[in-house]
Amino acid sequence: MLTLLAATPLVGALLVTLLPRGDAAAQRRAKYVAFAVSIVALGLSLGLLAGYDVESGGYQFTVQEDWIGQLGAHYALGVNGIGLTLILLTSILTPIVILASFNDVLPGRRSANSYFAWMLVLEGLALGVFAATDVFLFYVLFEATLVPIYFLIGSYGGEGRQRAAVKFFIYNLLGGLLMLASVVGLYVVSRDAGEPSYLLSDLMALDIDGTTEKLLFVGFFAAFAIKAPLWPLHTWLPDAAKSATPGTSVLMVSVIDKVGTFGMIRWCLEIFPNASEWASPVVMVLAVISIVYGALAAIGSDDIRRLIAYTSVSHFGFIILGIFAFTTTSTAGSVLYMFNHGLSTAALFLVTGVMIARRGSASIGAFGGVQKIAPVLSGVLLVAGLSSLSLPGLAPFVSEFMVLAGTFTRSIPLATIATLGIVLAALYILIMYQRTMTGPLQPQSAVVTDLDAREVGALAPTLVLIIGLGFFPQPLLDVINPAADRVVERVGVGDPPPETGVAPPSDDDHEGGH
Amino acid sequence: MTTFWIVAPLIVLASLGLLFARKAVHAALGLAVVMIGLAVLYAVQDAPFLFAVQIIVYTGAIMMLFLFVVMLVGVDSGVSLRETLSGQKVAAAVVGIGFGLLLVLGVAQLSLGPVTGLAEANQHGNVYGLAELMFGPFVLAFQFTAALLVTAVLGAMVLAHRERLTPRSSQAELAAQRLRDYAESGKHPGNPPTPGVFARHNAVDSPALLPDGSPAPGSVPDSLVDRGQVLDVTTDDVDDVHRQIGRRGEGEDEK
Amino acid sequence: MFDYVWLLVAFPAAGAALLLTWGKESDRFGHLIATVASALSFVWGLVLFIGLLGRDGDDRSITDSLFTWFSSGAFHVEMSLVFDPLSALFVLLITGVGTLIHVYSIGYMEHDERRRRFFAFLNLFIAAMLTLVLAGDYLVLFLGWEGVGLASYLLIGFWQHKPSAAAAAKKAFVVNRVGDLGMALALMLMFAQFGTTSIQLVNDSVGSASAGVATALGLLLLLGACGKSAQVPLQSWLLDAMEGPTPVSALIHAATMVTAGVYLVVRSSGVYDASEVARTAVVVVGLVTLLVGAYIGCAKDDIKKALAGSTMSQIGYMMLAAGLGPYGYAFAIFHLITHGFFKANMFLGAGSVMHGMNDDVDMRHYGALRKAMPVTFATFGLGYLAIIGFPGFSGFFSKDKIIEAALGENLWVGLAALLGAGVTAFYMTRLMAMTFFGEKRWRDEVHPHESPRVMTIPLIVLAAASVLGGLLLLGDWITDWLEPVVGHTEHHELAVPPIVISLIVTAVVAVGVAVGWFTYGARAVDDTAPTKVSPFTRAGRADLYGDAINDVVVVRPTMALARGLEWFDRRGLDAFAVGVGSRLGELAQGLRRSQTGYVRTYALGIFIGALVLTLALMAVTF
Amino acid sequence: MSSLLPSVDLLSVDRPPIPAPELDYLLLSPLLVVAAAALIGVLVEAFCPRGPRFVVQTALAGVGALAALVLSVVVYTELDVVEGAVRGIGETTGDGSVVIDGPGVITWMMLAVFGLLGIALFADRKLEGGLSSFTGRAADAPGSADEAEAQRRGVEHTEVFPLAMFALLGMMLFATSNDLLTMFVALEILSLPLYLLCGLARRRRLLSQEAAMKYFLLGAFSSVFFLYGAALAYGYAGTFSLAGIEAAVVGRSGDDALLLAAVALMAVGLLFKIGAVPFHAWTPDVYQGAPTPVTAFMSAGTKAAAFIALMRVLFVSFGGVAWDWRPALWVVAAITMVVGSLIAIAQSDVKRMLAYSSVAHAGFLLVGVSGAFGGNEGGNDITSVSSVLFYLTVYGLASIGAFAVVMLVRDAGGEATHVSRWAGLGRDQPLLAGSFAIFMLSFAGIPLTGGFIGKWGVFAAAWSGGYWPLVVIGVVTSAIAAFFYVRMIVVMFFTDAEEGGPTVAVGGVATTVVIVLAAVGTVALGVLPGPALDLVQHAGAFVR
Amino acid sequence: MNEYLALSMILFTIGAVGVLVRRNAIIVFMCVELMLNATNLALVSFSRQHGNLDGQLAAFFVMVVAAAEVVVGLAIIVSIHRARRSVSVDDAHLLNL
Repeated sequence: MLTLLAATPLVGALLVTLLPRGDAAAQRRAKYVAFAVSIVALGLSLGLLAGYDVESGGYQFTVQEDWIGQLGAHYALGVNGIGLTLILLTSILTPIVILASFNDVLPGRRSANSYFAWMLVLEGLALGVFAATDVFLFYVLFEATLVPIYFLIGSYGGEGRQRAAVKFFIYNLLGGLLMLASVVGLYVVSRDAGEPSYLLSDLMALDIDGTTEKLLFVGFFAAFAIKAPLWPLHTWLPDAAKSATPGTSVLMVSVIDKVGTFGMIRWCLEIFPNASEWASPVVMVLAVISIVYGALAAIGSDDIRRLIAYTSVSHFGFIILGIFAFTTTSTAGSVLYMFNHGLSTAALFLVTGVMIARRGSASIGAFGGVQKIAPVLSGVLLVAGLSSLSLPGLAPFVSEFMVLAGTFTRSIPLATIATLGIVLAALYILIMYQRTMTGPLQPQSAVVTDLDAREVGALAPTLVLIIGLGFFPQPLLDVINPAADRVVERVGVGDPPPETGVAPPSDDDHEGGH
Repeated sequence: MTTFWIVAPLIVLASLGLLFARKAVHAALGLAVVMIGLAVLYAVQDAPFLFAVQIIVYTGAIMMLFLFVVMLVGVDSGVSLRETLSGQKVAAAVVGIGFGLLLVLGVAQLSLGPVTGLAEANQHGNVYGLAELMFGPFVLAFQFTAALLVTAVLGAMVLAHRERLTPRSSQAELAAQRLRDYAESGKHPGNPPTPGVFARHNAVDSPALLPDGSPAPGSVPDSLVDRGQVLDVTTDDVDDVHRQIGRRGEGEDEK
Repeated sequence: MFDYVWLLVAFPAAGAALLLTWGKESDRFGHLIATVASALSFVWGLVLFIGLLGRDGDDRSITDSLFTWFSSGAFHVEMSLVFDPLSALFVLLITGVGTLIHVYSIGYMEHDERRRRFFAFLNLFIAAMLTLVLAGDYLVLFLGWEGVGLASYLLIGFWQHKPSAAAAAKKAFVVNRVGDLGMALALMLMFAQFGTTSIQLVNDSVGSASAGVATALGLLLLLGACGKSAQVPLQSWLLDAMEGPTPVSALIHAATMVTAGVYLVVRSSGVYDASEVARTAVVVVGLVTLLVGAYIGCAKDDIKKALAGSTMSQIGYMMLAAGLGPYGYAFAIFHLITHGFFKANMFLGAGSVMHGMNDDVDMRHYGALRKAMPVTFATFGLGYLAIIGFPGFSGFFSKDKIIEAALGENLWVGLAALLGAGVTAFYMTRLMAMTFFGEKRWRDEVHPHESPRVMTIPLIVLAAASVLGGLLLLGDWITDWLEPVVGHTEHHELAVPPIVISLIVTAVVAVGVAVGWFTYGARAVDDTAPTKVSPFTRAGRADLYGDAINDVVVVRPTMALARGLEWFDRRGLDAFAVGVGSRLGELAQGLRRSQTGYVRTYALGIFIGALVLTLALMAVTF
Repeated sequence: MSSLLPSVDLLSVDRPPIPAPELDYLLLSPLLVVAAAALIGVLVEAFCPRGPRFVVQTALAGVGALAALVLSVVVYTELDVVEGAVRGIGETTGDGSVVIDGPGVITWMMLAVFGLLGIALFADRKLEGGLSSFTGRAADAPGSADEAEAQRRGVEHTEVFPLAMFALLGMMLFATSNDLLTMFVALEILSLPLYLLCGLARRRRLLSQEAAMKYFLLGAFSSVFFLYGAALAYGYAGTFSLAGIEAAVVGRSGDDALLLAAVALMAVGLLFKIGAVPFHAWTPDVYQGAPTPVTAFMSAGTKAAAFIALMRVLFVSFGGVAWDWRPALWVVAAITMVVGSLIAIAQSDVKRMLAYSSVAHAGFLLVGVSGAFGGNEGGNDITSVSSVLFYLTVYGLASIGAFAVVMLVRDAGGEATHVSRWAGLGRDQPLLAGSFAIFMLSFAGIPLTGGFIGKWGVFAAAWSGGYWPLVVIGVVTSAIAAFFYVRMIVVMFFTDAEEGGPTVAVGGVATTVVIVLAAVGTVALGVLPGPALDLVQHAGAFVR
Repeated sequence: MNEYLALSMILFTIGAVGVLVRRNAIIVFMCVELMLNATNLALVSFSRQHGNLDGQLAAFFVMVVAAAEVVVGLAIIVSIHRARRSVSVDDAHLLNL
């Protein structure tokens, strides 16, 4: 099932590549095929969700085949609640991105076939990454995702794309290679303990010597921190986002960067619980710095795409903070945050992408009063923006609050500083909105026409999900909670009990009204 | 031992010639001295076969090859004496001295224990001993050395041998060509043959021969004609000349 | 019946959703849908209220848990609504005043092409506000809290083409967010401390926590309240918020939303009961705002800003009362309700005036409008009497009670409150005089006229409420009604009987009115504001430099920091990362030069390598 | 002084006959067949008319290499397990001078494949208008009328095929020599033909000759160091046999200084061949100047042979003093990686870039060697030997493939090796550029290419040996190194072609096949390396 | 015994230095030959030290190898001389950077 899911986009990519190229009709056909493939993948992952037994939790749909026996590498897939959430995110966002990217203007006379093929490749690899339960397989796919993004930025992006692509690649590769060192070390550790194996389950059973564990942890964490991205390793992101097409940015920030935070939970916490605990003070401080720094830098940005990138730095700070607070609430909140951030950032990138494409400039100053001529666009931007600033009632709020509340039980000062992020978030979103959408219509932004039906169609699902999950996040949380529980249990810090006990809210209270 | 102390300084001095001799020839001679000196030391060290080989192969063949090339490229071929790389000499000297000291002080001072001597190994004779090794443990090395030698030959061929692509034109052909050119474009056919052209001798008294083999008039100084000292040219001679230098020319003539 | 409390929220919410997603064809009747939705809510609220009346005093709190909002680990949040005496009052106030304002807006916004959206936002506001007051969990309250903030943002900035409106909207939101910081932290603290954010549970168990926790909670909640209720130091947004259409100012920035802070404090009575420090802080905040608002109200020529200053001041009273603890909670709510009536009335009246004056807000351009707009004048006059505390009018009772309680708590606090009453009388008199009395100072092109029926009827209804609001105090009904929720304790015995205090208050008010009248009513008013004024006036006009202080202390440093950081990120951090790369590149170029092309250099390299390698290996033995 | 009169010795009669050495011809058959192919090639050169000579030589060399491959496989299956301290397979022959063991035979296979691919590139005559990449007549002065005439007449040096086969022979022997003397001879056998081949480029002949001279002088220089080291080792142990030296080392029967000096000096010669810093300087010049097919063959083959020889010497003979030489090798590995990667960044010529890349890869390979990890009890571990073998395979494939692509990207002046000339290649020739990208990604060690598994292997070996800091240096350098591989992709795919950009010549079938094979191999070894890993692991340790 | 070794090392070093300082390719090459000879001396000496002929045989092989090397080397030098009319190693530095 998982194999089929991951293979679908990859096969689709091949198909799209092989389709005839050239004239507009051929390009259109390629787009439709790509979209159809991504819809099929979405269907499959919904099937996955339907088939997932929430009650029993744990890893399901597991597949395990020997791959490279000598290395202890397996072709092992499986999803738990966390992986499932991110798989859903990936397969929801891809069709949206493809649909939204239909009319992207590609530089030179590059063909749409490869553009969409790369997107599908990226989707396939991302699905694989989230499903991998073998470190080696994960690593391979993790690194392999660099290639499609590299091409998506470098080949199809805007100004400065080559530089940004190289920077992206080298930066992330550096992280990946540090992780490689740890992956290698893990092999040695596991081999010395008996048969080499990269299976998550086998690695969890290992008793790793303290220093070694820290060493290995650092390698993994470095890769994920760059990917996530965590301050001060984030500087590749604004450039990459600035030069990429909106669709690429969405896939990169909303999906692939999640691999970083996902990896922290799946690998750092699960395999190196002691080292994770050892590192958590530093990581949490860095995360808080990310939150505030990213928000401030976003406020100071003039380029809309850089701004969104910085907001993501800030949001990723929250996610990482939640993960390393080691409470069920914050961990589950972080996972939910990954999903929500994916949605809201996707909406932001896509809607600003439309603006930027029509205006031909990404500078905030190049807009003004757009609301007057493009009310729908402006409304979508506002909702997306509000979700980014975690307005209650929109999806990210719940997750952000869970993260903060969980963190608060761990460290009051850090949680307090992190909370500053919500004020700053209001600033960066509203300043951007104010300067682009409100005020008298600037003549130069009169070219920005309102969203057309296709664009609305692409964006509507994200908005519906953002609002829906704002009020009804519990179904998703039900999927996430058991996995989050297990992770926290694994780290072994445990949820701190309330300082002052209250009579535990009895069931009567909950169902009182009904 | 005495031999060593006599020969060794000579060797070192000669080898220094490689460093300081201005001319390649001098350096080569220095090297030759070194080699001969070494040959002596081989002999002293119970290596009569090597002694011989050193003299024959090294000094005899290899050094000759060197000298030959030195002559080929010109004894004085201009390698300027000005050092082009700054600091190269100093660096080389420093590193060299360091390296030499390291080896000599670090390695050569060690105690190797008593010298076993080659009496036993040479009991059936030095050459036999060597042969035993060469056709024993080192037979493969010995055999594959052939590859080395073939390679060397092949290399020399590739780099130095110039396969003729076109047959060499005979003088007759050249002359005919000249006249054809004259007929067609009026290009001056050049001076008439000087003495000795197409003749068996280069001496002034042998007249130049015309393409048909007859003596070219005026190719011998008049004074000699007057004295009757002109070499007689017979048809045989012409045939000889044809045979030697212009077979095809002759064929064409016949046509 | 009480299972359907959620319908209260659902009606306006559905209205908002409908109007926002429905296309242009709904432009014609969209406002009606919204009004009906609001009215339905009101009617349903009334029904529920009556149902509540029919219950015993101890049985008047109904919790309606809709669904689990989210639950993870120890954190469990129910989407629960609580209908109890306190929220019931608010429901009626909100839906009642709200519906009237909907009606009023039909006329007021008639010519606005985006009227449908305006009504959608109004409905959104009603829904959010109801969520706020009905919430059974602090987090749900926070949902409403932010919801009203959003509605406020949208409505202040409704005329987005005006940069000032857009800026004001943003400012309101951001300043509120600062308050939310406190709220959010309070919520986290609750979770960490009690493992729940249920209002009921937190307030029940806060007593058993340490005093520090209660104080911290109280102060954090107060910060939130300050933001929403425009209390010092987060007051600055309210005056700018007058950029919004006047009905908005009436509904949100006078009657309902801005009082949410008071509601929060009262709702968290358990917390404040447990912390003396927190209560004192509330009192101080209320007192300061009371005076600051009044001061500003005296200096403004913009009718809406003058009213806004007044609003701040009046909410200061409420906060003050709430800060008195069980002595004052009920009076805070009482004043809140009466204020809701008369201030909404006056704002709508101001709107009516503006409507007649081509949206001119400068009172110096008014004068003698009493004849041109008789209904407006009459209703406004009744509101005026209510706010200055003219005996018998609702404001008289509610303000009197607060001053009384304040005096009972602390003489100086009481005196300051008393002073505030005088100043209120002064600036309201000034406002009345400048607007309705004196010589007409209109511009020539302006032809003041009375507003249409659809606008005046709400005015009349609200005027009536302003007059009659005091009835709630009859037989201490309001304190008894609220007692199950907030408890009530009579304040300390005063040195003088209450009637004496009432007289003193009335006297002070009279002085205020007199000063106001003789300054502005009896004398001609310049139609342009005098520029040579005392520093005090100048300070008042500049909102006591609140914006300037914010600007210097917060805004500019933040923006500078933001720009600096952004610059640092590109030129510092990123340049460092890139710089490492380019340094490597330079290093590479340098190393590349080692490749000279001279074979002897290479040989030297080999020789050196040999030497070093040998040396290194042999060093092991030496 | 009696020995000065050898006649006395020669006359004595009571000498026992010298027994014929025992040679296992089956085990030696791959060597012999290559040697035979080379020698027959020489005869062909002498007796075959010019017309069919090129084809005959190509076929001969190809068949020779192919036969070597097949025979190597056969030999491999014949090897017996040797239980020692560590498991190995194989045996010695020729009185112990050659050892046919697992690693050695696998190297043979590898070399035979590289030889085949190299021969295929040698044989491409489509690129130069019906002529090979080699100069028609090396004896002609560059730019002379004679040269033009030779060019016009289509004269060619078909000697390159026997020379290549000799080089191949040398490499194969080098990898399986079991005594230092044989090793030295093998070193020279592999070097001399390469010196010659380097000087035979058809275009840019001055550069080519210069490359030959540099390679020759430095090669001779460094091989003397090796030889001197071997002499010192002999002085230490009294024997040239690797196993004999090992015994001496283990017994510490000599003087340490002598031993260590021997290790150091031998290392100089070997490190020179693999191109480790600071003995690397010849690499870029030679790689750039040599005819590209030669560069391709040499880069893959020499490195493979030299690495196996290096490890054989270090592990077999000097394993007992590993603690002494490992730190030094450690440092060399680190410097090699860093310097190679760094200078590569600054290159603007594709061939030079690939040369520095080969230096960097030597560093990565040395990481695997420095770990000197021979495996645990279990036996099925990734050891230094197996990881280096695997790495050499993937590096060699990618390297030959990359140089083959270089051959095809041409403009009027021959190969267009300046990086900027490659702009837009990906758009015009997606498959060609795609293959090159695969090679680059493999070099960079991106997963799903063989290069990744290779890197993983050497790092695993180093870490197993306890050298994790070296692994960290390795990965960081990999990131630096990735920069220029990635830059090639940028140039090819993301940059628009400049006016008059390079035209891609349609290479002969042979070159295309080489590129395809290399690309397929590179990907296959990345996706399913299992069988190959099995092979290299089964090879076990070196047999004495 | 040690003195032979020392002589060999001195010669070896002189040869190495010669490679570094001489610019005439032929002389450079002669220096390499000197180094080879130095090696041979060491081999022969060690041979006597250890009492086996391996060293001597090695020296013999070295001579053979040297002969082949000389042929190839001189051929290369000659061909370069033919192209450039120069045997200076410094003149050949077109390949750099």
